[in-house]
Amino acid sequence: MEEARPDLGCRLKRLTLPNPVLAASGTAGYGTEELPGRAALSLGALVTKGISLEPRPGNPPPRIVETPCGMLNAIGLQNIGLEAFLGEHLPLLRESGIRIIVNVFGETEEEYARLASRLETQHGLLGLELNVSCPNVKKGGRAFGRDPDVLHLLVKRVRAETSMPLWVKLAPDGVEPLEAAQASWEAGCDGLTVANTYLGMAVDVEQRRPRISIGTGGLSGPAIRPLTLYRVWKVAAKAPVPVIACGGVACAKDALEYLIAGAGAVQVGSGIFGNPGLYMEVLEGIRSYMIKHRMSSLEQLVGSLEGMPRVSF
Amino acid sequence: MEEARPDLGCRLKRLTLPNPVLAASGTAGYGTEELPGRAALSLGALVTKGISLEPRPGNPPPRIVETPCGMLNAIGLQNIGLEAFLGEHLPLLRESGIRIIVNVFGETEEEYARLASRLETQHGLLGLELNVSCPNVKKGGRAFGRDPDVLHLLVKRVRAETSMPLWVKLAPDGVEPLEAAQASWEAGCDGLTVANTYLGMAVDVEQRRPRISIGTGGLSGPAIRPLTLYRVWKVAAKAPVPVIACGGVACAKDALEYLIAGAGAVQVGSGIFGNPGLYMEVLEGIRSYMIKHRMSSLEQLVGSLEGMPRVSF
Amino acid sequence: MSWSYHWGAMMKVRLARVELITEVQPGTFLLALAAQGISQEAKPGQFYMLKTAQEADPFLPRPFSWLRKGEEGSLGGNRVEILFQVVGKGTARLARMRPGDQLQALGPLGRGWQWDPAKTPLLVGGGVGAASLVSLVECIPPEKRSCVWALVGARLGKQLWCGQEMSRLGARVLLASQDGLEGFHGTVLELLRREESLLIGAETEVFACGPREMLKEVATWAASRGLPCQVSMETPMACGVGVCLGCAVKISGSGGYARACQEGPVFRSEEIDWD
Amino acid sequence: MSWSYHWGAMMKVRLARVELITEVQPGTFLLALAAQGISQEAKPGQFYMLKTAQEADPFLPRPFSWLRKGEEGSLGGNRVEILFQVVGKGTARLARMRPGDQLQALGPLGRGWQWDPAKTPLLVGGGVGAASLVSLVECIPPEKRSCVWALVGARLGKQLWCGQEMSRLGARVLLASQDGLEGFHGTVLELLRREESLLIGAETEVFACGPREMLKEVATWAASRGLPCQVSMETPMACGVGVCLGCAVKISGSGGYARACQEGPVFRSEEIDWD
Ligand SMILES: Cc1cc2nc3c(=O)[nH]c(=O)nc-3n(C[C@H](O)[C@H](O)[C@H](O)COP(=O)(O)OP(=O)(O)OC[C@H]3O[C@@H](n4cnc5c(N)ncnc54)[C@H](O)[C@@H]3O)c2cc1C
Ligand SMILES: Cc1cc2nc3c(=O)[nH]c(=O)nc-3n(C[C@H](O)[C@H](O)[C@H](O)COP(=O)(O)OP(=O)(O)OC[C@H]3O[C@@H](n4cnc5c(N)ncnc54)[C@H](O)[C@@H]3O)c2cc1C
Ligand SMILES: Cc1cc2nc3c(=O)[nH]c(=O)nc-3n(C[C@H](O)[C@H](O)[C@H](O)COP(=O)(O)O)c2cc1C
Ligand SMILES: Cc1cc2nc3c(=O)[nH]c(=O)nc-3n(C[C@H](O)[C@H](O)[C@H](O)COP(=O)(O)O)c2cc1C
Ligand code: FES
Ligand code: FES
Repeated sequence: MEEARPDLGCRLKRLTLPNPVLAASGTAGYGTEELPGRAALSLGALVTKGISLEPRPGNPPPRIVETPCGMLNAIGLQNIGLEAFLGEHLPLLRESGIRIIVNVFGETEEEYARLASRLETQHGLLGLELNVSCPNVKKGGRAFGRDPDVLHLLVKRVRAETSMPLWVKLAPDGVEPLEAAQASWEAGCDGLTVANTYLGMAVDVEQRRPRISIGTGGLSGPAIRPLTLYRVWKVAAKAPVPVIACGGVACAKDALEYLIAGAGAVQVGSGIFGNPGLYMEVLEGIRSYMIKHRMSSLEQLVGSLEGMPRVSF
Repeated sequence: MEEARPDLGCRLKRLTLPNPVLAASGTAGYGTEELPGRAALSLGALVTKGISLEPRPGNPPPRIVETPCGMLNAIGLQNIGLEAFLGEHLPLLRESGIRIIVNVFGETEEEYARLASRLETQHGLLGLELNVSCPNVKKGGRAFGRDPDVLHLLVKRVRAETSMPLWVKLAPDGVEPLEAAQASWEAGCDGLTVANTYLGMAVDVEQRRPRISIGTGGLSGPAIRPLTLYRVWKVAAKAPVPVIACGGVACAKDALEYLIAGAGAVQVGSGIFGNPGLYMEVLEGIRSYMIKHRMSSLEQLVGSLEGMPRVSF
Repeated sequence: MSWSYHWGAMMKVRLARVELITEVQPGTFLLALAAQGISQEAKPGQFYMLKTAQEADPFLPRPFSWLRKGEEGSLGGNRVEILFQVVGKGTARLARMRPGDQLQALGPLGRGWQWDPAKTPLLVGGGVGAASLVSLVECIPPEKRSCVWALVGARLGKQLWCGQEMSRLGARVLLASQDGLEGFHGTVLELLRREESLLIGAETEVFACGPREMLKEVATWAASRGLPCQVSMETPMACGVGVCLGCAVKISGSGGYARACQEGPVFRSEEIDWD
Repeated sequence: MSWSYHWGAMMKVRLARVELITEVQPGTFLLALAAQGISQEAKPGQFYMLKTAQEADPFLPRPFSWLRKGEEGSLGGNRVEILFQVVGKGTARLARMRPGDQLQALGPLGRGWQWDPAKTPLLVGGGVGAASLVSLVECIPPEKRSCVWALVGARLGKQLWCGQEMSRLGARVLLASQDGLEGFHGTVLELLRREESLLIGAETEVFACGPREMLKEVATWAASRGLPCQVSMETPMACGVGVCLGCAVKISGSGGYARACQEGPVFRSEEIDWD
């Protein structure tokens, strides 16, 4: 029996998941929505829409526009707020058995800290992902992610509030990702999500106005994959904590590129919109690949890339 | 006669071109190759392949790989060297009447300076574009572009050597474009080309090796357009010199987005590979748009975008 | 709410086969799709997200209301028709499909028209938006259709296919074209105002679909006449299933937003913040 | 060199109409394209860059050797045939084309086979690479074809369409398949070594096309037998016309690179740095 079913079990420091395929924040709701074909239960984990202490209405429309092999979004972190999430969604999520990572967002260090300490006391949550990289809000978010020193203090503060697995979701632009990564791991995070969307824009040439209400938005989708893959490789080559890749996965091959380049797990984001079967397709594709290449555990796949130059800081 | 032919004449500080459609460096050779349907004479100008003092063999293959709505390249600045360019190509170019901007690249400040002073004495060249942003070479290039202080000194040095129109071609990543732009204009450049390719990579999952020989390459094509458009808008909002947009133009609408966002001219790069008629298509598309919107001169189009937030440094 | 619905919902994604594609008026195509159960549960005013399965660009699926379920009286539920107008690259790609090709179809989605049989519908459709009103007529029992008033307007007289179709289904149809080549010479709003004494009865309810500016004017008109009014809102969409929050529609009063794909696309007109 | 060639070269870009597309062996398609003058100047071993005109992805055109000009003896020059194997998304897209569809074709491009009528060609083709050798046979006058030896190998016996085609054109063909279901059971190289006494004459010149590893072995073999040898190199390409420098092929000795699209795709085997 050479073709034993490979073990897709995924060890991300203190966190063990049944497989490395995750749903990215903001592309799978709170986990309770009707998700056609998304098989949320089969996911390694589902990262929730970004949650803030207070509800946020989000940005005026238009909030999204398609671009070549991608899309810009400026949702503006619309969300129902922490208490509504805990009251309305968390009980359903617990009942469902879906593995949940909560993505959180604050405008001040204090807000991040309060989110973390409040979530710390909840059952049924696997971990926290700090969004310090949202390009679509005026205050907070990316402001923390752009300055490694500020980021370091933020992560340290949050770390003090919670013993849960803590991931920091980095911005791919406006900061050298390796510096932001280092600032985060030195402050004690358990994982690094590489990366959020890239700041971009689109113009309606007939109106001569931006196509996104607030002028700019974050680019996601296959268009950015080569860029994020580079960042994932670079950070994974140096980081003492796992890297969770996120950017432009649209088929199993894309996820394999990330795992081979060093990611311990992969998030599927806006690719799900055009292909509701994508979570399962990626999961099964990784499995088939491992069978074909006679790999019995995920560790054999992760970081198996050869022929790259050395990474210098 | 409301539908008079609009004037596409393009004034870029000291340089006046018959229209704002340019061929980007490295995608149109030295200007002397057989360019199917490229109508090099109809271009506002053609920017040559990057030229160094000495010939360079370039990187081993594979040098290119297609990605979603784009491509990675790592040519490694293969070129015949300055003297061969001056001896073999420049006479033909002069005879042809093609308007030429020479893209130059050095490994040291000294090399850039020597390139500039040698080209200064040649007839038949419209200007210089300094490539300080090539991601595909080990020394020089991007090293200058990444540090605004180093860039400032470089541009100052080159400025002292030449009175020709001098553009600086900025990197879109690894540096805040506005800071690099400011460093350049304060050193006296006449224009800013925004931008070069974005550092990225791709993995061959069957071989578990990079798909580009040197590991990483520069991403071009429509995939990057939303990202470069954002940078063009941001730099153009502040810069006292013209911005020449470059990134992902694949149709006339794309070029219009750049002009409306503030670019004084637009370079067509890798889009020409899949559509040899693109130069003419873009040129005619801009003309039709101006007729439709009753614009008589390019100035009415450039920077006509409304509804954007203010740019802060 | 039970967790089995994750699996129930999976049934909404189908690879549908193009049965027929034909240009019914310049730039507007009728597309018939076949797939097991595709229209079984489709309610009028709901929509589908369509995408060519293998292509990376266009990246997002596109929302389209359904037009008809096909042969009247057929029990099937395995066929659905869409009427679409070519406006950009997604619809241009769709127009290049041929019978036998496959399309990924997610749906039916959203909250459609809420038709109370006690009410007399007054339908107001602008352009290809009228397609979503055709589905409403098709779902009204044939014997009741003669009470339905339908006003359909377009820029050109040759763009009134939907009006003819509603007429064929048995509704009382008035047409308007801005070129005056078919029906009333003017906009559908002008026609509405001109004929309102004829159109308004005690139980009239307005159902409107078309460009936002038109909807706003219809809503204002209906409010001033004390008529209930439903509107179908078009917004860009990414997911179609309520998770991306891309399809925000500003709701009056609250300062908040509703999702066109979930709480809509059909809203009561007074819910909308029109400014 | 004169500047008028910019305009002359423009003639090389054409919108071609798909005349015929048919799967001649599993996963391999014969594509016939029609456009004014498309093959008028095509020389054997040259290639075309093909792309669907309206689509943003795949971003780059794809290079394909031409196979035949169509009906033998036809004066036309308005028709060209390609043989392609589906290996990725570009070729998968191509395989979905239908008669009547349009494709952008740039070509003929590059430097093809240099055939000296005094020489006796020994053709060695692996897989779909043999297509480019078919064009060579077609360009040799019919009365001379019976001197041509052609060895064609493939993994499966059912993948030897090119061999059958060369045989139909009048060449002396030997087939090899790794599954042994057609011709010699083994690789084309094993066949070549086994039959070399039969194949080599005084004026023999080798023409090889196929995977790089095969070409390298053929080149080594030819060198050891003192035979001149030409090889057609496949590399990724972006522009096809010599401006992007993406198609670099390492040249022996110099430390430098040649462009497969311009100095190639056909090279003399000793020009290539095989390591
Ligand atoms: C619930 C719903 C039902 C719809 N039903 C139909 C229908 O039955 N028939 C039909 O032809 N169309 C319908 N539409 C509109 C249709 O979805 C768009 O025309 C289509 O997405 C355009 O895609 P494209 O790629 O061709 O154009 P794009 O290239 O995406 O855009 C072309 C132009 O159309 C505009 N546009 C894009 N999407 C929308 C949108 N959703 N609403 C308004 N303008 C848009 C763009 O701003 C641009 O100016 C519906 C939309 C929604 C939300
Ligand atoms: C001068 C020339 C002539 C050719 N003639 C023919 C022909 O007559 N018939 C034919 O079927 N093919 C021919 N090819 C190869 C053909 O161009 C590729 O198979 C095609 O580009 C693959 O495109 P794709 O999008 O389907 O695959 P992709 O998705 O681009 O790639 C699929 C796989 O093929 C590999 N690949 C991609 N391009 C090439 C390439 N140029 N060479 C080798 N491997 C590649 C990739 O690394 C990948 O593993 C020729 C190539 C050249 C350079
Ligand atoms: C509609 C939308 C909403 C998003 N919302 C969030 C969010 O709330 N928090 C967050 O950290 N990232 C958010 N993201 C970013 C994604 O999680 C992901 O990082 C990004 O889209 C890149 O991955 P992709 O290319 O696979 O989509 C959002 C992305 C999209 C498209
Ligand atoms: C094959 C290739 C070669 C290039 N060579 C150069 C070069 O020599 N010098 C330079 O400044 N930019 C070079 N570039 C960058 C382009 O000029 C341009 O900045 C970039 O491709 C983005 O534009 P695009 O998306 O329109 O291609 C090259 C790009 C490509 C694709
Ligand atoms: S389209 Fe995604 S929430 Fe409505
Ligand atoms: S493919 Fe561009 S130079 Fe050969």
